[in-house]
Amino acid sequence: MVEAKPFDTANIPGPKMAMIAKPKSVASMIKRAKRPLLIVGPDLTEEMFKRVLEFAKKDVQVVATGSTIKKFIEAGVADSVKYAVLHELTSFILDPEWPGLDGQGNYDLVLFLGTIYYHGSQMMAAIKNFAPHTRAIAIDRYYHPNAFQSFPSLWKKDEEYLEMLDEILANL
Amino acid sequence: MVEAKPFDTANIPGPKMAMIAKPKSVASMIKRAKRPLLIVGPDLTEEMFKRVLEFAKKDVQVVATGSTIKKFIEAGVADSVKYAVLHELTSFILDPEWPGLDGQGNYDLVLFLGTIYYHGSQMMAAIKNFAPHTRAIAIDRYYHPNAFQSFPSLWKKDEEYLEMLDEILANL
Amino acid sequence: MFELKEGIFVLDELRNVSIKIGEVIEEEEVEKAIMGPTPKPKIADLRDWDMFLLKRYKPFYAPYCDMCCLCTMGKCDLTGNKRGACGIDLAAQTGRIVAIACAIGVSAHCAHARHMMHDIEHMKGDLSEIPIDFGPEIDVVAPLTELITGIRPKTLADFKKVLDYAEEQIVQVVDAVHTGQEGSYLDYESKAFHLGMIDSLSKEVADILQICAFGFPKGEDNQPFIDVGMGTIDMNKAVVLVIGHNAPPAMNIADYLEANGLTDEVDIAGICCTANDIGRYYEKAKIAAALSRQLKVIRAGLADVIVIDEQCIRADILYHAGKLGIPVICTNDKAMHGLRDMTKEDPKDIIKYILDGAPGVAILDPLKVGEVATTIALERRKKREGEIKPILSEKEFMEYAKTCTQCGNCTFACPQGIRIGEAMEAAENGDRSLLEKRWDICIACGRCEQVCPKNIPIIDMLNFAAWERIKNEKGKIRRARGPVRDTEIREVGAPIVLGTIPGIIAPIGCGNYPNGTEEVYTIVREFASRNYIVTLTGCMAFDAALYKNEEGQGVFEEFHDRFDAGGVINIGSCVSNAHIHGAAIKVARIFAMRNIRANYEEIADYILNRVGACGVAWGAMSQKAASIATGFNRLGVPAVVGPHGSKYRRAFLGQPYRDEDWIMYDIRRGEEVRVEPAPQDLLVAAETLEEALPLMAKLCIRPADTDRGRSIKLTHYIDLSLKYLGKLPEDWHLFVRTESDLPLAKKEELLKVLEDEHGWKIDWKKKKILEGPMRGYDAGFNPTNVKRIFEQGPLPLGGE
Amino acid sequence: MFELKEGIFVLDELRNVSIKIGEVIEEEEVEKAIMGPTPKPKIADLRDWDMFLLKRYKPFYAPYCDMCCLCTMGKCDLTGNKRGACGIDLAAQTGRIVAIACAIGVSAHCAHARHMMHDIEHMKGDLSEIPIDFGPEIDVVAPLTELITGIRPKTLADFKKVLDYAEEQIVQVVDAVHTGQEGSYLDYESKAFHLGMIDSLSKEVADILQICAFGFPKGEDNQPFIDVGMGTIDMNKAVVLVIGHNAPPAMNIADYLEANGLTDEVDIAGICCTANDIGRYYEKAKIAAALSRQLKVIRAGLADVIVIDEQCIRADILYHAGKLGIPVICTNDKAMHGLRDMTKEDPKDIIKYILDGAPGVAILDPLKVGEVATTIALERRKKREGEIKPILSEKEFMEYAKTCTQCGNCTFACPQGIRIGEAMEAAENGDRSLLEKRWDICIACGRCEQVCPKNIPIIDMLNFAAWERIKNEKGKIRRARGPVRDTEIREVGAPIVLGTIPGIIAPIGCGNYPNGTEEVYTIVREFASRNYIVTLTGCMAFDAALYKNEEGQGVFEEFHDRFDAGGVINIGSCVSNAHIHGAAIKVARIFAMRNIRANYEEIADYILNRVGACGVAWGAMSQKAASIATGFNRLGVPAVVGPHGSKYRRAFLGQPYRDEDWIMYDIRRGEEVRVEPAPQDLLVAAETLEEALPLMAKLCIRPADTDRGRSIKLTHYIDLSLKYLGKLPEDWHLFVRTESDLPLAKKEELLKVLEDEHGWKIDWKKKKILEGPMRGYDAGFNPTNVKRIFEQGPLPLGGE
Ligand code: SF4
Ligand code: SF4
Ligand code: SF4
Ligand code: SF4
Ligand code: SF4
Ligand code: SF4
Ligand code: SF4
Ligand code: SF4
Repeated sequence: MVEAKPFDTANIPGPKMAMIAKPKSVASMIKRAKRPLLIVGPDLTEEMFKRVLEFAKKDVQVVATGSTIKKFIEAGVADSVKYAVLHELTSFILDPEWPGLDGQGNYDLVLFLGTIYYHGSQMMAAIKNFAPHTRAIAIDRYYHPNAFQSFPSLWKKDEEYLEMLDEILANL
Repeated sequence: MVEAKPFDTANIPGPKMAMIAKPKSVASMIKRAKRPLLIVGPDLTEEMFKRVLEFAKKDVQVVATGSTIKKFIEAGVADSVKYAVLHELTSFILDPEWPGLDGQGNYDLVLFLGTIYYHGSQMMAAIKNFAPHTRAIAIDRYYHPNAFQSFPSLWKKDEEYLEMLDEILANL
Repeated sequence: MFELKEGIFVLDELRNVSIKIGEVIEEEEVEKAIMGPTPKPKIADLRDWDMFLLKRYKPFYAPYCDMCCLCTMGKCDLTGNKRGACGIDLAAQTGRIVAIACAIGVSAHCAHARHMMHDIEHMKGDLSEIPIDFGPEIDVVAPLTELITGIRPKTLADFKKVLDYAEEQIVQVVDAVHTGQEGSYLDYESKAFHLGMIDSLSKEVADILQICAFGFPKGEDNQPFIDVGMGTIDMNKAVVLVIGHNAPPAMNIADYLEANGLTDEVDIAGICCTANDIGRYYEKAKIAAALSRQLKVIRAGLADVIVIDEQCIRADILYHAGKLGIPVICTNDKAMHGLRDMTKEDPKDIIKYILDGAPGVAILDPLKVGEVATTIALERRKKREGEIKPILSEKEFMEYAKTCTQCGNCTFACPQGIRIGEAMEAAENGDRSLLEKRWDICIACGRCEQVCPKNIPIIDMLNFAAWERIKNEKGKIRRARGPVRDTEIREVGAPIVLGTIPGIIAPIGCGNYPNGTEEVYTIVREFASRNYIVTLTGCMAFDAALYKNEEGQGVFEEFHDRFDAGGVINIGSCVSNAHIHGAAIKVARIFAMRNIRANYEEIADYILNRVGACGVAWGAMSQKAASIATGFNRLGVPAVVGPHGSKYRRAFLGQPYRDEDWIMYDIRRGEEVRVEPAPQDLLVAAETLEEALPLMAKLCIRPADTDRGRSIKLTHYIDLSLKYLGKLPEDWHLFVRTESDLPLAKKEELLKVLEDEHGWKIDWKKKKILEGPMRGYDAGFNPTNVKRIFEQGPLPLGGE
Repeated sequence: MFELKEGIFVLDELRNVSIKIGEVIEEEEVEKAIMGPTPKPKIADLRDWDMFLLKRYKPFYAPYCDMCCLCTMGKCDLTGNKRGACGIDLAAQTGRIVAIACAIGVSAHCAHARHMMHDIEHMKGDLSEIPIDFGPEIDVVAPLTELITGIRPKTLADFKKVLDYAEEQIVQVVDAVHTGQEGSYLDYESKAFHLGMIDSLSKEVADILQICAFGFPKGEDNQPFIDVGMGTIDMNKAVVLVIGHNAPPAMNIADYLEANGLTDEVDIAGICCTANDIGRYYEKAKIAAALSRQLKVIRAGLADVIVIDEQCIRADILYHAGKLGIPVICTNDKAMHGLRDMTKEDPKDIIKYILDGAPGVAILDPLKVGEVATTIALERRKKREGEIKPILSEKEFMEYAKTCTQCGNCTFACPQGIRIGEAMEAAENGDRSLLEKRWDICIACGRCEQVCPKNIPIIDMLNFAAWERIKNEKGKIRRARGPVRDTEIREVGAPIVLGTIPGIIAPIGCGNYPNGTEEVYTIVREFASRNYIVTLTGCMAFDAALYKNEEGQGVFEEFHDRFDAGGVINIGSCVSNAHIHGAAIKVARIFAMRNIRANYEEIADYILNRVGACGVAWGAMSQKAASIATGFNRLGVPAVVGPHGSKYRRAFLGQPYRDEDWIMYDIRRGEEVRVEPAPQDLLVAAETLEEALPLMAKLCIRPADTDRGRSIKLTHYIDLSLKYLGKLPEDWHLFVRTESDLPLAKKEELLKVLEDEHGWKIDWKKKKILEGPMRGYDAGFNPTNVKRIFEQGPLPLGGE
């Protein structure tokens, strides 16, 4: 069985915990979404970052939080990537009337990758409980129980994890 | 997949939740145990009660809690069955030095069946966390997350549930 | 101590007269009564007593959650008694959660007392002008206040410093639950005990305040009857439904009705303690229901306006009242529900605001509530028919029943595990009896409706099926009488201590009973007919009144309400609980002539050893119930709770097989004695009623019982066990010291059992026990658990 | 009001003189200052202000658990904002949990103040003989007390009624969190604000009490330096390690050392606020570490005896101290750890009891602690070598490293997610640098050791790897100076309000930083060198002192400690936080000549609009931090917390895109204006330091900034964003009202951006903005959010 064990042992929010996300179905959810958003936090490896750049190329709006924006600037793709304070950003996502990062409206699918684990977990808890208009998918190295769907915990299995990201990308 | 869902939706105690018990392995745990104890509470059907009587015949010490003792008296087996207040009984079980219901010492395996769900759940929580010298197995109609092992929730599947009890008995 | 300091005062009109005031002597000292060792005890001052209790009655922890989420170093997984990031282990964490629950509970009572005090000042003026006078039959007016603080209050103003003390102590303990610091579960329990004691004190203050300020009954028995039950609400009148615990706004409504001749046009019906208290002020008030029926009443539409004050109010009151368009008036800053605060505005404007369609309003001045609530109720009454019908039509009911898919979501969500789906199916097939039966077991919590994928209004379905029952639910309760009189104690003190009155049974608290309200009736009737004294408070008092005997009498009609054998007494609201403690303390004071002033440990020891009282909170639900029980426990009174009570996480359970836990000092003989495990537990949850009844009888046994008393107590213990469990208790023999302890009617039979099953030696000729008991009977046994008392004897009374 | 009642008093020795005292006039009234609208506000009295704040700064809830387990009707599953059995929904439940956290936090401060008061009475005698006198430069001695209660205290005795008030309010709110009753998350937040305010008040009382009673510095700058860091403890001496918050026992130790000429033989080292406070009393004291290193210090064996008082003590202190045989003396009833209470026994007996091997003892009388602790430390010192070595030997270290299986259990348990296994593997292979680096990120919580299947003493492993660092960790901190002087405010009031001092940055609180202590240093240095005023308290002050600049100076050495541009001030312990509020209030009082007496709403509005202050609790962990932040927020001061801070469950986040949230009244023009979102948030967690720095700069912007001030503030906001994030902020243009708001150095470049990216119209000849900003700049802008102030103007000052 895949390891649906939160990275923080005690991160057990209650009866509703994320289903395990399959790369293909994540890809199709992204494709079906009207406005998907990929939130990229600072806890990511170079290999992960490379995949993130691919997402950006595939028309998924990327927003960098924490200090991650620097990486994008260094990679020369600052134009297509937005910056936001994750806490503020999540509070906007809860508001159905938020005009979005581009003035075009809120997002109906929010992907998380690279957030500081516990902080990101809290943000997904907010979305799960108070944002019926959107869904959070964790495509992180860690299982995120507060997501709607999450990858299992793969922080010790880099290869496997990167393959899953690649599989999403391949299906976009 | 079997339904490892607590009967009370919100009965999620934390990261350690009961594994699903298989009748055969329960039987062999009983056999391996030096002193097994079957605690029988008032929430049981006639068919369940019949099985309980079989356990008593197979040398498993039965203790009736709540008002269940009446049933045993009516069934004419009062002699082999003890009575205890479940709350008190559980507190004794936590004490490694408790001489047991018969003066022969504490029990190293405690089976639960028919306790008022939520009350029984609390008792198993106490055993799980504070009684390293024993283990609680729920062979109830409901999944009990605080047990060490538990049957899944079968309260709507009487037949299936009774078969599982029978299978234990058959293997004793 | 109250001190005057140097400063500038004005004496009448003489400004700028500076007087230097020296030492000010408290009134009490002038009275020369001897002050006990612990006036206004702090956290550690009674810790020795606590540690004694905790050694014998070990905290039994059944965690409700294996994690802790109290700070941002968490969550911490404490499974298996691991330690969290602050270093706390699961046992201490569970003790800490218990302390937090008690802190919330005691705060409710203490803040209520303080709020009441402000209300009284606002409504009645100077507190020092309101004497505490309970008439010639009550001299010890405030036994808990005297026991704990050493203060003997003369006027309501004297309670200010009592509440100052209580508040200080609460805040001290709430500090102690902060992340980090206390690491011992024993010390957390000692702190919980401290709060439980402050809880009892706060309740006494709250009840005496309202008794004296509003002229409630002062302990008189033979109280008149008050209507209780949903069927007693007269919907032909305009109906004001008052809910909560702080009655002054409700009293203002009663005043308004009387001042305006509207008492026949408007019904005041109440839920929870405000209901009990408004009845102490205004006899025409009806008690609609207890807490666990709040939603049933509201969703049945039995109100034109709802007035809430504090505590025990549905947090979703606006949501449910809104479904039926019933406006809600909040009268207390503790529960404002986001409503507009119009306290300072003209009542006419407030009335208009509501009648124009606002869901509710906050009015924090009780003196304004009467006019507003009454006018709104009368206006809304005009707009509806008199006869009230179920909310659902027959057709809707059947359609919803059909809609149900028996998915089971409601059952998973239901705290009672009620098989609603099954009952819906039966209803669909024409059998509504299942729904009707479950109506009473349902605690109207609304969780099922939150999860039903078909949006079936389950409470309305239950109400529909039980409509006849609702309409006919009409009981009688005695008006609450308040304190137990010293003169009564003079009569019953000896029989209680000697054991010839087998015990005091105190059914108290809220209503998440495992199996409906009838069990409450059974408890009360069973013990009252066995000559126990049954003292009720809070919601259990209402629920007990809903059932009738073969002659059509309820328990309050069947039994007298004296504090005497076979009495069934509505003591009052939850805060009136204090009078039950008070009665036990008065036994020590009046019967045993003990000095109760600031002498907590000695008196608690006395009560634990001699006063066979047992509380029962069959539907204990709230944090208040937790602190109430803890307060009883520290004073030496055990309590039984229903099976939901194990979710409190902590019980106090004795281990009768451990000799070292049951050694007491015998003052008379100057030696230590191993005594019977009496009472065996201080706090225990029973799984079923059948288990609870003999258990309660057992918990009334005390080491100091005379043989005659013990024989009576054992009679009931054994009888109840035979009646409800079909067998002799497993442990009855532990309580036999001599043959005269045995129940008379069964003496030989039991001697035989002792010989056969327990190997005791019997002299059959003399029918005497020769060998067997853990100790013999000694009529002069003078037990204590406190070394100081053993060595130095009780505190002298002192002259007055 | 303080009232004398009829009664029997004794004037000096004249007993039985009965005096009838008429009206007593409070001192304050004699002073004829105008009392503001809300003296001693109750829960609902400032609710309008709260509702304004909550409309703009919406509570953002990130539940930490989707269930509620607070009563026996539960657990309730509230996922998806469902309602529990009491009717509460997840939003209100989360608000309730926040209120409970604040209640615990404020209780810690308030109970501490009360405890301190009792200690002072015990140690120094009559409180009315101890004047509150901060010298000629401080007239407004107790700004929070005056603001909240309307009282101007003259002696310490005046604080009694202040604490009575605080305790009453706490208990009122704790009542409100009882199951049932409040159903609105907004009202729970209003109650949390109320507690936050009481928290600030309680802290002021606590600090003034100790300053005045023990002669701490009274706001003087240029304070001497105190040693800080684990390396400063001199293990050649006997070492007493004091931990906690209530310093009187520690002071008694210092007194004892001085009285007995032992100051060179015994080192007092402290952890947490007791460390800061003992330094205010006894300059030779060392500050060993902040909270998050408590276990590192203990497990390194850096103590001969440990003396704990209250708060911020490991709950497992006995467990860890016991491993090394270090005895623990508990000096406070809040944390007794199950130890024997020997308060009343002879010090000699206590010393013997400990030296005979007891793990610890409780001594609740501070006056007894000095002798006992010192003697024990000296005795234990005799028995050990001077040089202190790591607990593990080289061999043990390597063996443990080998034992590790890289199972990952420790990482799953670690709040910081530290890859211990990886570091163990590296150590096994000879590279200890990973362990060494992680030593600082580790908050020494001990959770990893609880789960390691190989029982590896992970903290000892970290300490071993970081031993050189530990030995050399020697920093300098200023002695805590306490209040900000009125004379300083006179200098900086204008620059702060006009914005030319870009802001006050207040690093406060505990230590679960995401990434170790160095970030604290960076925050302080970054802002101090930009001419912000940096005021530190609590553990962050210690951690900031651990790093050095290129010249080898720490921040306290590099910067002055005046309350002025570029100052780095150790204000004091956590309770000294109140002086930061005090400084903001004094700006209103002294610079703007506002009447602060009982005038909370007006002053909070003033501060929110004009005083560019921002708190930062980078390692906010405790319930105290929750109530502290909430107290700052109600007063109009925003706060940034580290990423763990989102586990507080609630933030206050504004929505800059909602016009209706940012409308203010302009008193001068008599109209409403849409202003820039300044400050945008009241409480926000930043994910990384790089994010936090520009965010804090942004949160110092205020609508009332002058153009010059705004230009300076924007300069830093933009600079910090460029420096740490590599780009212009996304929203900097929202803060531009006119071209003179623009940072001077970048004016043209930014005008270009405004034209190109935001479509603003620029007159390039005049370098003027023609169109674009949401409002123009108006030097006379006189903003308020309070309708009453808009309509009636500020409260007059009144003569004194
Ligand atoms: S209070 Fe202690 S056990 Fe609870 S979350 Fe915080 S660190 Fe963990
Ligand atoms: S309202 Fe009644 S039936 Fe529904 S969940 Fe609650 S107790 Fe069960
Ligand atoms: S949740 Fe609704 S549909 Fe499902 S069984 Fe219950 S009542 Fe029927
Ligand atoms: S008994 Fe319980 S529910 Fe009833 S009024 Fe009292 S506290 Fe409330
Ligand atoms: S203690 Fe309660 S709120 Fe906290 S995690 Fe457990 S169930 Fe949730
Ligand atoms: S307080 Fe309310 S939500 Fe919490 S467990 Fe009790 S009923 Fe459920
Ligand atoms: S002690 Fe340090 S390494 Fe261990 S769990 Fe705590 S923070 Fe992590
Ligand atoms: S838990 Fe122990 S064995 Fe496992 S990785 Fe951590 S240190 Fe190594």
